[in-house]
Amino acid sequence: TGSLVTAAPAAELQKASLRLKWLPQAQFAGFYVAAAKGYYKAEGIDLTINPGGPNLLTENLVATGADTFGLSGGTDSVFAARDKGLPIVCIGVSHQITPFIFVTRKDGPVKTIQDFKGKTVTTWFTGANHVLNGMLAKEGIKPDELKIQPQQVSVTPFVDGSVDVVTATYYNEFYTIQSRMPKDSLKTFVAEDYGITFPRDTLIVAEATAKEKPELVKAFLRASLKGWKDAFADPKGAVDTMMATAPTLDRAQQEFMLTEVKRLMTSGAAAKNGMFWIDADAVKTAHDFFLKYGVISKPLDLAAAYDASFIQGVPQADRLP
Amino acid sequence: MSRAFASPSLAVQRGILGAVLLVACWEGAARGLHLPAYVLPAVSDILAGLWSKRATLIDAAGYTLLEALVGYGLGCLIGIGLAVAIALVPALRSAILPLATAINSVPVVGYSPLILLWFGIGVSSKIVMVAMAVSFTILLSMLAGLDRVDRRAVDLMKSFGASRFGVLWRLRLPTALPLLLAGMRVSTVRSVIVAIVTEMLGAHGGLGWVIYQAVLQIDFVQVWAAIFVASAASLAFFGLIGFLERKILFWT
Amino acid sequence: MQAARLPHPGPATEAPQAQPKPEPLLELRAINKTFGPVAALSGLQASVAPGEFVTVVGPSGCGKSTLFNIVAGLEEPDTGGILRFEGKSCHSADLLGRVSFMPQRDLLFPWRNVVDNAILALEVEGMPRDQARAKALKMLPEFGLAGFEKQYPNQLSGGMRQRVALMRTFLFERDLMLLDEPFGALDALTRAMMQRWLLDVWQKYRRTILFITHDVDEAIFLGDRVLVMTARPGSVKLEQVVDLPRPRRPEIVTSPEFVRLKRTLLDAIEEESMKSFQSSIAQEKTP
Amino acid sequence: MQAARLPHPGPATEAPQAQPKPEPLLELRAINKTFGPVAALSGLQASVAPGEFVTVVGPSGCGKSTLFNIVAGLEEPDTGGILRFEGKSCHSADLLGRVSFMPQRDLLFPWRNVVDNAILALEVEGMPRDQARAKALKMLPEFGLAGFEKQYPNQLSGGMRQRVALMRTFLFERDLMLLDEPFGALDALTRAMMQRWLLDVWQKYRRTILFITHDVDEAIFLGDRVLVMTARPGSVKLEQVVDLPRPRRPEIVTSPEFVRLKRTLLDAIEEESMKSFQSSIAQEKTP
Amino acid sequence: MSSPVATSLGEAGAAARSIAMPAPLRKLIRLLLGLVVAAVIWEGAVQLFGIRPYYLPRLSTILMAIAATPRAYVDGFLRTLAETLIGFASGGAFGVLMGVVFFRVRALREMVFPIFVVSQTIPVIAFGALVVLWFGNTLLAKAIIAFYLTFFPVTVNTLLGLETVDPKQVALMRSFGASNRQLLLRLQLPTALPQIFVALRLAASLSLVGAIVGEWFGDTTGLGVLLLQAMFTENVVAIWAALLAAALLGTGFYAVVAAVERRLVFWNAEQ
Ligand SMILES: Nc1ncnc2c1ncn2[C@@H]1O[C@H](COP(=O)(O)OP(=O)(O)OP(=O)(O)O)[C@@H](O)[C@H]1O
Ligand SMILES: Nc1ncnc2c1ncn2[C@@H]1O[C@H](COP(=O)(O)OP(=O)(O)OP(=O)(O)O)[C@@H](O)[C@H]1O
Ligand SMILES: Cc1ncc(C[n+]2csc(CCO)c2C)c(N)n1
Ligand SMILES: [Mg+2]
Ligand SMILES: [Mg+2]
Repeated sequence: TGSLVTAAPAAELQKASLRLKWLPQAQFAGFYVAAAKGYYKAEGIDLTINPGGPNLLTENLVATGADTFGLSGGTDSVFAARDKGLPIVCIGVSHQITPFIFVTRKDGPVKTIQDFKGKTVTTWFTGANHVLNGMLAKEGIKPDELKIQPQQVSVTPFVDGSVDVVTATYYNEFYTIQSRMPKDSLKTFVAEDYGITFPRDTLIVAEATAKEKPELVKAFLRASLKGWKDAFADPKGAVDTMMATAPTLDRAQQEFMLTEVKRLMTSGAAAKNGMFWIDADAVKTAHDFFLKYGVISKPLDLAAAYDASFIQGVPQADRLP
Repeated sequence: MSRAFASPSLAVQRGILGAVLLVACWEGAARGLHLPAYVLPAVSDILAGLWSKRATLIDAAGYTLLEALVGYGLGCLIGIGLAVAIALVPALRSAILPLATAINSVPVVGYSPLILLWFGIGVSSKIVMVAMAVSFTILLSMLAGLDRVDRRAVDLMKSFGASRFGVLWRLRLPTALPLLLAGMRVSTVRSVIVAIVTEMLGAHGGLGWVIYQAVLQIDFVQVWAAIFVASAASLAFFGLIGFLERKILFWT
Repeated sequence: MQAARLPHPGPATEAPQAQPKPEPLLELRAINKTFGPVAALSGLQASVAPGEFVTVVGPSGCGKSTLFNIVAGLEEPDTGGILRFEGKSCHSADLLGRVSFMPQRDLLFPWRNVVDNAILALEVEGMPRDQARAKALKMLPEFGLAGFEKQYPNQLSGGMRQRVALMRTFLFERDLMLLDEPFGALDALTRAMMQRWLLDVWQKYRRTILFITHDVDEAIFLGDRVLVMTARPGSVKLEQVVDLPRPRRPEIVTSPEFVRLKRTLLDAIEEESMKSFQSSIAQEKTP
Repeated sequence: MQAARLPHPGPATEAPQAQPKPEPLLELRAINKTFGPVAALSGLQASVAPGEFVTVVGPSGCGKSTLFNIVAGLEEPDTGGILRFEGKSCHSADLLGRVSFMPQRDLLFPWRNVVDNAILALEVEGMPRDQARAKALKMLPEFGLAGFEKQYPNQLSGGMRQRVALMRTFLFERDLMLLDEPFGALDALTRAMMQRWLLDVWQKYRRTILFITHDVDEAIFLGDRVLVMTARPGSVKLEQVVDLPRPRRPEIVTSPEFVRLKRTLLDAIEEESMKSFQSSIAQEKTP
Repeated sequence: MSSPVATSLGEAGAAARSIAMPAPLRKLIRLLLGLVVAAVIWEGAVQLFGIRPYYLPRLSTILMAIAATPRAYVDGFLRTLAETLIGFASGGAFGVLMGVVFFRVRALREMVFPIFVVSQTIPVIAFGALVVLWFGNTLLAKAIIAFYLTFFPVTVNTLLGLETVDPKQVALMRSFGASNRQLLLRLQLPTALPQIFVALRLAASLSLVGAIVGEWFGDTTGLGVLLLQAMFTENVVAIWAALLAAALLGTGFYAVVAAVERRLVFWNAEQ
């Protein structure tokens, strides 16, 4: 990562790492752009970006101090971690609205969510299942009325027709499905249409970091925001940065992903308050929702779990894309 | 004589002592250093967790063992079948063996993406993966066993007028048995591990699935409980084949 | 003394000695065998009468085992030679299954007990197991193996293993038996026991035997005739009739006639073995 | 003829025969050795004079190797017996490294070539490799191994392997050499060559040799004296002085004196071997 | 191998062989020929049977994908190779060491060996996250996983090999007055070497497994990363590309270990 901006004196650089929730892709473009352009260095941070993986848990790595910052699963995993006593704090929320949608074929038997009954629905048991359960509950459908199965890596079972409803992220699986099926042959079910919002991709730090190094946290947020702003301002350049990091990625897909991610990151409360904004209402709704569905065992101290002071400390102008 | 008589029980005592020491150190470290569960849970907590989740864990172990056993059986059949085919039709050797070695040089986990894409995340992909891993080991050990036969013994059989099949049945197969069974014993643990690894990449159930879910739910006590169960299941499978091996190979 | 614990195979009869030979059972003429560049046998000539006990000695590597392999049907000689069995000219392969062959080592199968090792050839022939076993069980006492039928080879001494291998060969009832150094792996004393015992069994069953050995004492003690082979490429250098009376007592080895025969044979062998020893030293560098 | 390709170790001198013995090099008295319930040696008595070639015969399992292990320092005899070496009473362990020992099989290390196998003992003693190799290279021709120094054991014939093993034993220069059936694994003809060659080398180096064999011909051909051991528990049954002139020619084995000695020894051995053979048959059922 | 005293026939044989071509070159040519045939069959079969690229892409497509981003594959190859080598070397060394220690100290062996056995029934992937937790996102963490997979077979085979030492050879060495150290270095380890190499060949494959699986725990470069990336983006061509690279690494490393074995354990191969 070459730096375009003259960095602060090397001696003052503070080592830190960011653990992502997944492998490098445009979903995380802003961080890579910030690193590539030396924004972290300019803030005095020597940042290493560590990818995630299928069997890694960002919350755990941040809680134990193995990593300084984490882009973790989402509000659900932050609550779950707090519930289990992991000393982490959320300092920002990336995807302001639910990134998952439930996809079916237009000409198929599923016209409304009521038609899910008796059908085969696949979903990830890593968070998306809660959204599905919430949507079904809103419609008065019990989960055992349909066949809910773990969703595999591949969307082929859906494309082949052996699955009626498949879960997708806007930015990833939805792209794959669209590239393998005729245009306009798909119908989607969106969580927000059923009154559910499920913010995902949360930035977290350990409680100790939040308490002892608030400046570091703020500096990290400032640099990251700059990176994201640049990424959205110059999507081509951002995708270039990603392709340099992971050259085997599919460029067209990364460009699509960045567009979608921009929408997710700037929707909802972020439209007004800027990126990584922590929307207390959305968090509270999510909390009540998880409590109701047993994802967490007891009510949590929301103020301790979500510390909006850091993101609020960044001037609003710097937060807006 | 007297030493040989005394040592088995002593060996067992030492084995138990070793296990006790390990558990004590583990427990001591976890409790003494107040390690949180997400770093290393105490053994007592793991056992308690194992007990409280026993129904789920036994179900999962059954699921995994089913995949492992079916894959193992299939793998053994394929491996033995190919080896016997090569023994009967030597021309097949130069066709099958290089291909088998080349395929075998890639770690089985490397194939998991393809196998998952081809066979889905159900039971069948695990069975295929296990069968693949097992069949290569079996093929190679069985071939080594079949080739180990004494040429003079083959001549002896031929001088009795035995056919190629007669030589195979009465001489080559029994000669190959020790190596085959050794390969089968080693493959037991591998079959369970491969099943679990594949489950962790996507499954409907099984210990690997439990471990994967438990990691995401930050339930490390359950992760370790599942590991304990997996280890016990592997050992039991290993012990079973080892027992059969000793029964069958009475002459060694 | 000789029968102290060994079985006695019935009243010993006098062996026929140097009678005018009837139609030979086996006849070899101008047999050659080359392995690539190596000529193992060259112009070998020999014949064996029915009921005869012929011993073969010769330097290491002179082609004795090759000769046996040809007669056992395992190896085809080079074209041009003549191979006659029971009066009929034939190919080597025709003899597969028609000659009972005992290789240099006992080659017992460790997963078969004494009886099942003994009946191996019968099983291959297609005889039902029960019948074969019954047949073998009756023979056990004669081979000094009574009560050992359920033992496995690893529970037997070297001498007993050789007896099981011999029993396997005897049960494969063919007119000609080929024994390739059957006692080579035994220590000298056990070996002496086995020699005496073999003579007893042979005199009872009266099979024709062709017997390879390295030990001149053994060749004389057992044979009606001793064939001395030349160094490689092997052919018959000397045919020595052994005109010692039968049954032969162990003391015979120090009798003057025995010593005289031994001298003759040793001289012939010495000549050949020096040849092969020298060439082997020269060749050992290219193993 | 005997030296045709074999090296000739200088002018052969006449061996001292049955002289009034000087102070013995090795003396054993009332040696017992039991392994748990098995008594291997019982009341064994023997002595060996410097420069003497003593051969030992006896039934299998009578304790010959056990005797050697005691003298080589590898096995302590039961208390009570007397073990004297070079006139001084000592424990078995004191003899470790003081006696050169050649076990039954050649035990060459397959990863070492001829020279490096030969210098093994010197290396263990701490001699620098180069020096040891130079020393061994000078000895090669005498052992019929000239030009073979870089060969590995699997490239050698059985006879050559034995010569390398013997060279290793000779290079470990100790007053007493123990050879445990060094030619047991060789075929009879190679064996005869090796015997003659060993006599030549021995007469040049004049070491004291204690030599185990199963072969009575070999025991007489080589030894100044033959010890016949009893069946287990082993002790010395008969000490037979061999009053044959040296150097001994191969023809000697058919000479009347040789045959007379052989008869005497065979009778003694026969008696013992029948004992051990019977007890072994009785025991084989409980391996 | 060539002989100064060869018979004329022997020389003729040797001459015939040398006219044909030196053995290694002949082997290489046969190998290349085999590869070409396999490639043609692959390419042809996909075209002929119209196999959907989703199940099996054409070989040429895969090779072109590699050629499009060669750096990614070269970097991944080198990184995985480094992890494999470190894991193999450390696992091999530790395995031999433990084999010797267990051989020497029976009590320790009886105490620890069963634990080693049990440890090998634990799938690495189950505690890969812990390794990252304890050792971070480092080369070391991957190497440790490779190490964990490799040391055990080496220990077992070292022990087996040491136990096959002929007690008569030990007696011989001791009769020369050899110390324990001399006994180990001059007799016991060389005797065990063939058996150790059987395990090392296995370890060559296992260390690669360890490196690849280790990379599934949040690494940035390596063939395992490429494989995972491809798997989760459903990029079948990229999966095959990573597989081919892994196959090259696996076969190559295995061949090197086998070649070293042939060189060091020459006395076993020539039987
Ligand atoms: N299949 C074969 N291929 C090549 N050469 C062979 C083959 N069989 C035997 N020979 C060679 O033929 C020669 C004779 O071998 P053979 O085994 O018949 O000797 P032998 O007299 O039985 O020796 P020994 O007394 O050592 O058993 C030897 O030089 C041997 O190397
Ligand atoms: N370490 C031991 N433990 C138990 N028994 C032993 C041991 N060493 C030897 N024996 C027994 O002591 C007896 C004598 O054995 P030894 O090896 O000395 O006989 P041997 O005369 O050399 O026999 P062979 O001629 O077969 O080599 C045998 O019965 C043997 O089983
Ligand atoms: C086994 C497994 N299956 C599905 C997902 C979910 N997932 C796959 S790619 C992707 C987009 C990147 O965030 C998401 C959410 C997972 N993480 N692990
Ligand atoms: Mg032979
Ligand atoms: Mg002995």
